Parts: sequence; C-alpha cells; structure tokens
Amino acid sequence: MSDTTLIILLSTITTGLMLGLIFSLVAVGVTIIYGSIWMPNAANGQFFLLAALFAWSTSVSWGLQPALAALLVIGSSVPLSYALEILLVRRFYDVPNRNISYFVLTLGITQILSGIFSITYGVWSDQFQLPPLVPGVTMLGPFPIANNRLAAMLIAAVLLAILFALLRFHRYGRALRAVFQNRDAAALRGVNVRGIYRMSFVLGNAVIFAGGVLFACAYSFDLTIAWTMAITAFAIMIIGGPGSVLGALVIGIVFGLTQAVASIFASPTIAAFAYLGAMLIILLFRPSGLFAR
Amino acid sequence: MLEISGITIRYGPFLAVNAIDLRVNEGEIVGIVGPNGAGKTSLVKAIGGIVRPDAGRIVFQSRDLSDVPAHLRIGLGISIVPEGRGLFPRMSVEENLLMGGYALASAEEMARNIERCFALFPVLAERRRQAAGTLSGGQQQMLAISIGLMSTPKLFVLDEPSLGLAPIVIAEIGRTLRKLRETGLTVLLIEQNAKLTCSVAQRIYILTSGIVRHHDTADRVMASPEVLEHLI
Amino acid sequence: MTGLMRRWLAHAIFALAAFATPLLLSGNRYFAFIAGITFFSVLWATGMNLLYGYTGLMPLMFGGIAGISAYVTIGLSANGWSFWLAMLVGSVAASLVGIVLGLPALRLRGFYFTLCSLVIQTVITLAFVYFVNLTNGDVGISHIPLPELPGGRQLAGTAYELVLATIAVIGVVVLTVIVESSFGRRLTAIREDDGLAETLGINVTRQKLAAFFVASLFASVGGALYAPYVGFISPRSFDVLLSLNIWVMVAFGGRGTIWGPVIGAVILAPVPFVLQDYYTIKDVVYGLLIIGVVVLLPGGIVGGVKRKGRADAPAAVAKQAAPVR
Amino acid sequence: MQKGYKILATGCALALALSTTALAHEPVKVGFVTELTGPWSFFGTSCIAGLKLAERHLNPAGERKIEFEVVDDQTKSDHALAAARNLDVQSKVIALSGPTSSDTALAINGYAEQNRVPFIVPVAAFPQLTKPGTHYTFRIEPDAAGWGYAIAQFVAKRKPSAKIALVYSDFALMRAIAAGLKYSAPKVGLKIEPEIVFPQGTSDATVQAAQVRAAHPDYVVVIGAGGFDNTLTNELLDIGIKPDQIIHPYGITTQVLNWGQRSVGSYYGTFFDANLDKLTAEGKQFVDQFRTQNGRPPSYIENYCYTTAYIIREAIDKNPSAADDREKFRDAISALKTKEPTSGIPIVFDKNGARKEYMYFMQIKDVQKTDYKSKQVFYIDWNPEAIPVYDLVK
Repeated sequence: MSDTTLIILLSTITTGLMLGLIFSLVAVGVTIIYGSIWMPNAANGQFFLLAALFAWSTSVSWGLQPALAALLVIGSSVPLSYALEILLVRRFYDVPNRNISYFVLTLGITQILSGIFSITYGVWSDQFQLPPLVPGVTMLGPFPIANNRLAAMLIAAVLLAILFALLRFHRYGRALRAVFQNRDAAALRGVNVRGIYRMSFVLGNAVIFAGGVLFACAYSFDLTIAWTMAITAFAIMIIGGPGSVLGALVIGIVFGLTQAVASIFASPTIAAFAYLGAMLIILLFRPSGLFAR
Repeated sequence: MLEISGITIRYGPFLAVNAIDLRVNEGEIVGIVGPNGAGKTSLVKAIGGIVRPDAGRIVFQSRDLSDVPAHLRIGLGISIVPEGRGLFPRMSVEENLLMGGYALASAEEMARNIERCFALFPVLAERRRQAAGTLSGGQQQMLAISIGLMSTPKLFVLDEPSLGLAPIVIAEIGRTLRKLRETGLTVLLIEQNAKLTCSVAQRIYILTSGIVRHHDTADRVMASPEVLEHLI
Repeated sequence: MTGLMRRWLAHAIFALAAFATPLLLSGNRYFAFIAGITFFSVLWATGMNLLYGYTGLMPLMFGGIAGISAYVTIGLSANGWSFWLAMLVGSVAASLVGIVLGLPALRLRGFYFTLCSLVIQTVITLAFVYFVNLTNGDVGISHIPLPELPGGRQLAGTAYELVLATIAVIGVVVLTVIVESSFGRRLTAIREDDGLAETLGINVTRQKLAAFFVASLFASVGGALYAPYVGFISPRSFDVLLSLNIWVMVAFGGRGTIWGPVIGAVILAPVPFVLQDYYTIKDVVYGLLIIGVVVLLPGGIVGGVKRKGRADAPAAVAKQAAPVR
Repeated sequence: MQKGYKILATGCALALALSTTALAHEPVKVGFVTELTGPWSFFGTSCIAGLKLAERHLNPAGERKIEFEVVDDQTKSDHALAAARNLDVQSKVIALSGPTSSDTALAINGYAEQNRVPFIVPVAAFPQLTKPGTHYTFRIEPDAAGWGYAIAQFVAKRKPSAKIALVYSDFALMRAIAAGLKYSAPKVGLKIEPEIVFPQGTSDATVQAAQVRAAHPDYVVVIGAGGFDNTLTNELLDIGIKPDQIIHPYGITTQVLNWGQRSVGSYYGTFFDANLDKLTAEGKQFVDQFRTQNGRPPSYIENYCYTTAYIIREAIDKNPSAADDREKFRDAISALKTKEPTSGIPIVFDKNGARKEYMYFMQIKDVQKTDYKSKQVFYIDWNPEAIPVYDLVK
C-alpha cells in the first residue's frame, strides 16, 4: 500500500471514530433522557455548545489547565441539571403527552440560551479554540495525528465504555433500563421512578456536556454547531431506537464513519442527503428504530 | 395482614371501584374473581400505590399505606405481579430476577432467592441469558411469578396470571400456586378464571362493576356454581 | 343554533379586525409590514393546527413546504408565467410534495414522526442550498417583483396586506368548515386513537394524506405570497426555525381550537419586530414567554382558559395517563 | 390596535409638522441595520465598534450633525428588510448602511433599489450586490471574485507555474472567491489541484487535509469562515503543510490569535492591520484606540465601518444639499473621490457602486495571546474589469 493510500485510509478511520464517538456521546445523552422521561430535549445542541463555550472560558479566559477545565465544565452540568429539574422538568412528570410539553419547554430554553450566547460570546469572536489537552503529534506510520485529538478520542471512548458498563451492570443502570422498558413494573419492584427520572436527566446532560467539551478540545467551533448537533443527535436516536443506548452508540459511530468515507468518494453534501435518506427508508421499514425494544 | 376499607377509585366521571372492603389474613390465599372492567386491576394498582384512591384506607400490618409511595411498599413486604406480567422485555431472565430483588439490601439473599426461583422453575435457569421478551407466554408467567418472589414478600399479589395462557399452562400455574401455599406465603390472587382461583384460594371475593357482590369460602363458592354464573 | 351563530360572529369580528388593520396602519409601512408578516403566521399556524391540533401529527417540515412553493412560484414567474398561475401551480405542486413527505406519518406513531419530520426539514433546506440552478443556492433570490394585477398594476402596499388578510380569514374559515365536517370528525377520531378509528371503518391512510394535502396547501399558498411580499428569499427563509416557530405558535395559543393558533400567531409573530430595539433581551423574553405558557397554561392560552372552566377533567386525564407514583 | 393607531396618528402629524418647518438644524439620520444577534453577530458588533470610534470625529462643531440609528437584524433577511423599511418610513433616514453578511445585504439591496434609498454596504463582498444596473447601492469592501484574482497574481509572482490546492466551504461568498481564483489562475500559468468543496456545517476535514498533502501542492488556498476555517487550517498544519504554504484570502484578528504560534507565515488579504505600509496618523490612532477598547487589534470589518461614517461625512460636507435629498446624496457618494482616512487607500466607486479594487496581503509573525506582528508582503490595485466578476457568480 502506498503512503498516500495509507494516509487517506488512516485519516478516514480516525476522523470517522472521532466524529462518531462525539456523536455517540451526545446521542446517548439524548436517548437516556428521551427513553426515561420522554423528553425530546431540543436544547441538547445548546447544552453541547454551552459546555464547549464554558470550556473555552475556563481554559482560555481564566487560564485553567485544559484537563481541569474539562472536568469543571462537566461537573458544572450537575447543579445546572438539578436546578432545571426542580424548576421546570419535574412539573411535567405526570402530564399526559408530556413529550410535547417538554419539546416546547426545551425550545424556549434553546431560544434563551442562543440569545445569551449571541450577545456574550458572539460579540467576542466568530470562532473559538481551546489550547491542546496534550501537545505534539504522533506518527501512525506515515500519517501524523495530533496527540490532542488522540487524547480526546481516547477519553470519549473510555467515557462511553464506563457509561455502557454502568447501564449494563450496575444496579442503578439496571433500574434506569427497567424504567425505560416498563415504568409501572419498575415502581412495583421498588424503583423510585422519580428518582430515576432525575438521575437520567442529570446523567444525560452530563454526557452531552462531555461531548461538547471533547468536541471543543478536538475542533475549533462556532455558535452554529448547536443546531447541527441537535439534528444529528435526534437522527441518531431515531435510527438507533429511542431509549436504546446501544443503538445510539452503534449508529453514532456509523454516522461518523459514513461522513468520513463519503467525503472521499462523493461530495459531502451528497453524503448528507444519503444518510438522511437512509434514515427515512429505515424508518419506513422499522418505524421504531434498529435497536428498539 | 392486609385490610382494605371503603376504597373508591374514580377516573373522571367513571367510577372504577366503589367503596370496597376486603381483608387478607396472614398465611391465607384470598381470591378476587370478576369479569373485565370489574375494577380488579384498579384495586391492585391502589394496593401497589400506582393509583391514588379517592377515598378509603389500605392498611398493611397495621400500617396505613396512604402516605407510602409506590416504590417503598415493596420494602414493607408487598410484592405485586401486575397484569401483563410486569417484565422487562429487553433484559435477560437473570437481569429480570435481579430487578425483582431490587429492594433487597443483601447480595446473599439475592443469590439465595435466585437459586430458589431456578429450583421452582428449572426452565428459567436454562434460559437465564435469554431476553425476557423472547420467552413463551407460559415461561414469561413463570418469570413474572419468580420476579414477584425475589423480594422475599410477606404479601404476594398476583394480577391475572392466567391471562392469555393455554389451559395446560394454566394448570401448571395452579400447581405452582398450591406449592407456594404450602410454604405459608400470604397470597392475594386476582383472576377472571374462577375455576383456577377456587382451586387455589381459601376465600373468594366476587367483584363486579367496582362492588363486592359476594364473599365466601372457596369450597362453598365451588359448591354453588349458580352464584358464580349469576354474578359473572 | 345560537352556538353556531356565535361561532360565525367570532369569525366576523376576526375578519373585520383583519381587514381594518392594514387600512388603519396604511400610514405606516413598517407597522403594516409587521401586520402582513403576522397574517402569514396566522395562515401557517392555522394550517399546522389542522395537522397538529386536529389530526395529532406534528410536521416540522412545514416551512420547507412553504419554501418549495415559493421557489416554484418565483421560478415559474421568472420564466414569464403570470404570478397567479405560477402560484396556483406552485402551491399544488408543493402540496403534492407535502403528501409524499407525509408518508412516514403513516408508519410512525406520535413523536417519532415529529423527530423524523425535523430531519426531513433539514434535507429540504440542504436541497435548497444544493440545487443552485433552481434556487440560486444560499445566495437567495433578491429583487423579487411584486405580483401583477389584471390591468397591469402591481399588487403593492396596503392592497397586498388586504390580500394577505383575506387569505388569513379564508384559512380560518376553511379550517372551521373542515373541523365541523365529517372529514374533520374523522381526523379527530384518528387523533384520539388511530387504531380505533380504523376499526370504525375510517380509512386512516387516506384521511391522513388528505389532511397533509390541505395543510400543505396552507403552507404553500403562504410561501408563494411571502416571496414577493418580502422581496427576498433564501434557504434560511424557510428553515427549521420557521417550522418550529409556527408550531410554537400553535402550541402556545392552544392546539385543537380554531382561535388558539390565531391568537398564538398574533401574539408571537410581532414579538421579534416589536422588541427590535431591545435586541439583547429579545430572545430571552421570547423564550421566557414560551416557557411561561407551557408551565402556567399547559393547553396553550385558549386551551388553558377553557380548561380552567372544567377543572376536574385534566386531573382525571392525568391520573389515567401517568399515574401517581 | 386602537392605541397603536393613536400613536401612529400622532406620529404622522408630527412628521408632517416637522417636514414643513426648516430641516436645516435637524441631524442627518443614517439607518444602520446590522447583525447584533444571530450567527453573524460577531461581525455586526465589531462593525459597530469601528463605527463608534468614527463617531468621535464625525461631528465637529458647527457642522450639520450626522446620527446613526443602529438596528439589529438578527442575521435574518426578513428582519433586515423590516428594519430597513422601518428606518426608511419611520425615521426617514437619508441612507441605509450596516449589513455585514451577504444574506441581509442582498435583502436590503433589493429594497433600496426598489425604493430608491441610497445604501452603503460596509462589509459584504458578494459581487451581485453591485451587479450592472445597480444604482443606489455602494460597496466599500472589495469584490470577492477579485480576491481570487489577487491571490493568483500573488502566487504567480512568488512561484511561476505553481500548483495550488484549493479548499473552500460551500457558501456563496467562498464560492465567489474560488470562482475568481479558478478563472485567474490558468491565465497566469498556475494549476489548481485538487479542488475540494465542503458543505455547510462540516466540522472535520482531516481526510481532505490528507488528500491535499498527497497532491504535494506548492500553496494551499483555504477559503472558509468561523470554526471550520480554523479547524481545517489546524488539520493542514497537523498533517505537515508548512504555515507559509497556506493562503487565506481573508482573516479576522481573533482568528489569527487562535492560530497561535503555529500561524507564523500565513498570508492574509484585505486585511487591516497596524503594519500596513500606507497607514496614516489617523489610522495609527484608530488601531491604538480600538486595541485599548477591545483588547485586540481591529480587522478589515472595523476599518470599513469606520470608513463608512467618514465617507458619509465627506459627501455631505462637499455637498450640503445632499443631506436632505436622497437623490443628491446618492450622486454625492457616487462622485466621491477620496481616501480611506486610516490607510490612505483611494475610494472611488464605479458606475454600479463597486469600489475600485485594492488588495494587500499580510504575513503574520510572532503571535501573542492578544497581539501579533505582521508584514505587508504584497499589494495590488487593479481594475474590476480585469475579470468578469458578475459572470463568474450567478
């Protein structure tokens, strides 16, 4: 294999994995929240951006160590989620068709956050870049890859693995899945359903925040990523099956790899058409998603 | 052990359960028989805390349950197998059993109870890794009963265990329930199938349109089938 | 009988207000323009209400359908067609596309369809950007000429707003007629339970597609008239934010009522214009307004007010749907 | 509505009363519709920051006062149009100005031409804004297609028959620049290979960076904006492209600061900087003041918005009757032959309102946290007729 081919092959794989892991993180966050509380969180893109911007502030403006800044930001999602849960989310737990109430609610939050961003961060720059987590470049054979990106990729993979293990093997994870699958039965088995709701809201947002922080570490970003990410996360959730963490994980990585591969062989716009079209076709034949219950 | 007095449940203008009194003594198997829409499932939901009654009291072991939320009732010793079996279809048989024992604090007791369930239904042991949703109807019902037993209950409430099962499987369920009676477990069995119920229970309540129409021992209900026929 | 009269009285008042507004505001082209934009919102919200309020489907590609109609209409009239003929063809064509895009709704239940339509809208926007030859891509089309009236005069100024008022009034009347017809009752049955509707002998597929056609017609007539009124269209004019805004107007005002979405549109559409000078807080105010209504009046303004009248009903519904835990 | 009508009626009466009295003492109002919120808010607010600095010098004692009425357009065309209409009808501004994005500028451009309102575009390079037949629109920023022309001239001078890799985002502005380059490059013996287009909303470009590197180009022209432009450049550098091989047709200061130390040797065009050869005393003051106020050096955006205020002042000073008559104001702007107060670069509009073209390229060195040095390495002034800009971009 010539160096050129190898470089393109390796760059495709790394790009696909990098994007895929971030897509997966956000989609897992979205699907955990939708699967348990039925909350289609339209604000997930804004939360993602909030995390990225906050990471930028802490590491660039306040001069914190990037790793420390990342932890701080992800940690900050917890009080934020709690406050939102107590103020707004909790009110709708018993409302019929609450997914629609939640959708309106999160659209309101989206509007507020995007308004705040454009008059704060939007005034400072049209693009944001974090200092690298790890400086330097590693050679994968002939292909040079920034250590920073390798680190972000690794952290994303580890986070997803921890999350997966938590949901699969831990008592709380099992309770969470039980609530996804059969709320009343879970309550009868002693699961505090409201407690699980709260936990999944907090956990889901933390995961979305982690996605935002890692994205900010790996790429420069601007305020337009919010909607792109929101739509992508919804699309992944639909195809993977709402509430299915495995679905979000697999489809997220497939999305990332598709984007990377398609960008070599076809115009990336055609690629976007192709995978959104594929989504529609999958939905027509498996309306509840590929990994649905 | 369980004392229900004057329980009333409304859904808007629809009166599902109308001032029911009911009593289950320790070590006893009590059956509730009634047709569709008699209010049986609403009553179960009220015992489980899934539905809040509009009036009346439920007392379990001389403790008023009205302020006890659903998820804490299992800790008091009430274990309910709801209508539709209450399985977690995408989890394995083993995970379902672990969920059954969710309220247990000790890992030892969990392991012991799982072994007991496997002893009771060996087929579940064979299929411990299989997703619950892919089991046959009879196996699902066995799993449902096992889940209910996992929390080492004092009161075991079974809602419609025979629903949608073949007669041969129903007979098997009946055998299991009689086996449980020998262990001294207190059981409240809610059923449409009067024959099954009478073969298992000691006392029978007959429920129609949200009201207790008749209350007697199982033998006497069996002895006068015209009462049943008249009421149901 | 009095109920019927009262209903049409409301329509008469609405029509009167709609026609009076452009005349009263004719001295000020800016306020008149805001009124014009509000009429579009009324029309679109009413159309979406047919799907979301009465059929229970939440199509977030509504803006995309309006856009298809706008591009077809402008494209045809640039090729020498009369605007009105172009608008007719464009609207019908876009509505047929609307039927095709509604097909997933036949398979997808409830909110899945909504999320799916969100993605469909994204595809439509991408298509507007991608097919540069037809749409001029992201540059958009500027200098869109005003429609010609018979007699060679241009439809402009107050006359244009009067046409928009007429369209908005017709939209509301059409919706009312549909809702009171057997078609409307079939749609409501589908909204409540489409399985049950099927067993009652309703051809759910055909009714849903018909609803899509009619609602898309609302979207596309609006889209066709929007382009020359604003004078500039680009893919961003008909993006997902438009669809979401229209939908929020319906939910805000109260879905499944004739007047809820109208009120929602009349309140929300002018907000960004009225708050133009307070741009720093505008989005926050808009967001808080939406959150406030969702928290305080869960059925929207009209639904919430109606519900206050029969306080026990929602509690019962709540108990049935999501019991106390 | 009743109340609104009353206010309106009062307003109309007032306006009528005012128009009949002498207007000479009234300030001249200019409507400034720009992007204070929405995705383009950085450009709008930067523009206002430049404009504010100009306002200090704008109204010397004894002269007719000029006032800017700034309105947000949310980076949305319909809001831009509504704002333009409001300023035209309500505030009776003498001219419109302000937009920094092609979307909003094109929307207002249509309104201005239809309603005969002079319209001065500070920052929007899209050629169609001043297409043949345009009468009321004037543009201060050079033509985007012309940037491509200038890049070709620059590369040909550096390395004749060089191979250029062209990478650009699929936005109208970027396509226009690429079109200019693709038209001009073969004419001066340059080869373009590969040519890579990115759709809007892309976030990763490692694969394309690898493709670029595999082609072994002499120069890489990167045409993008926002976060993606930055990501792409980082990826090119990661994969082994040398900083001085990368050419950005335009850049803003925050972008340069983002590149940090690795950006040594990147090239920029149409870029306003403290190190311009022709920087005037006022220009130096402008850069210093801007840096003090905003913590970073200004970019071309701020310069052009500063300049906008200046040319309006000059047009009115030279022709006082233009202050109250839109046609005369248009003619005055059209007839202007002046210089940017900051850089001394001439300002002359052609008959379509396009500015005669001047391009300068800066080589960036020594990037600090909030500052950098740069050296002017190339300058070209050229005739817009050199390439058929309006035919290249539809």
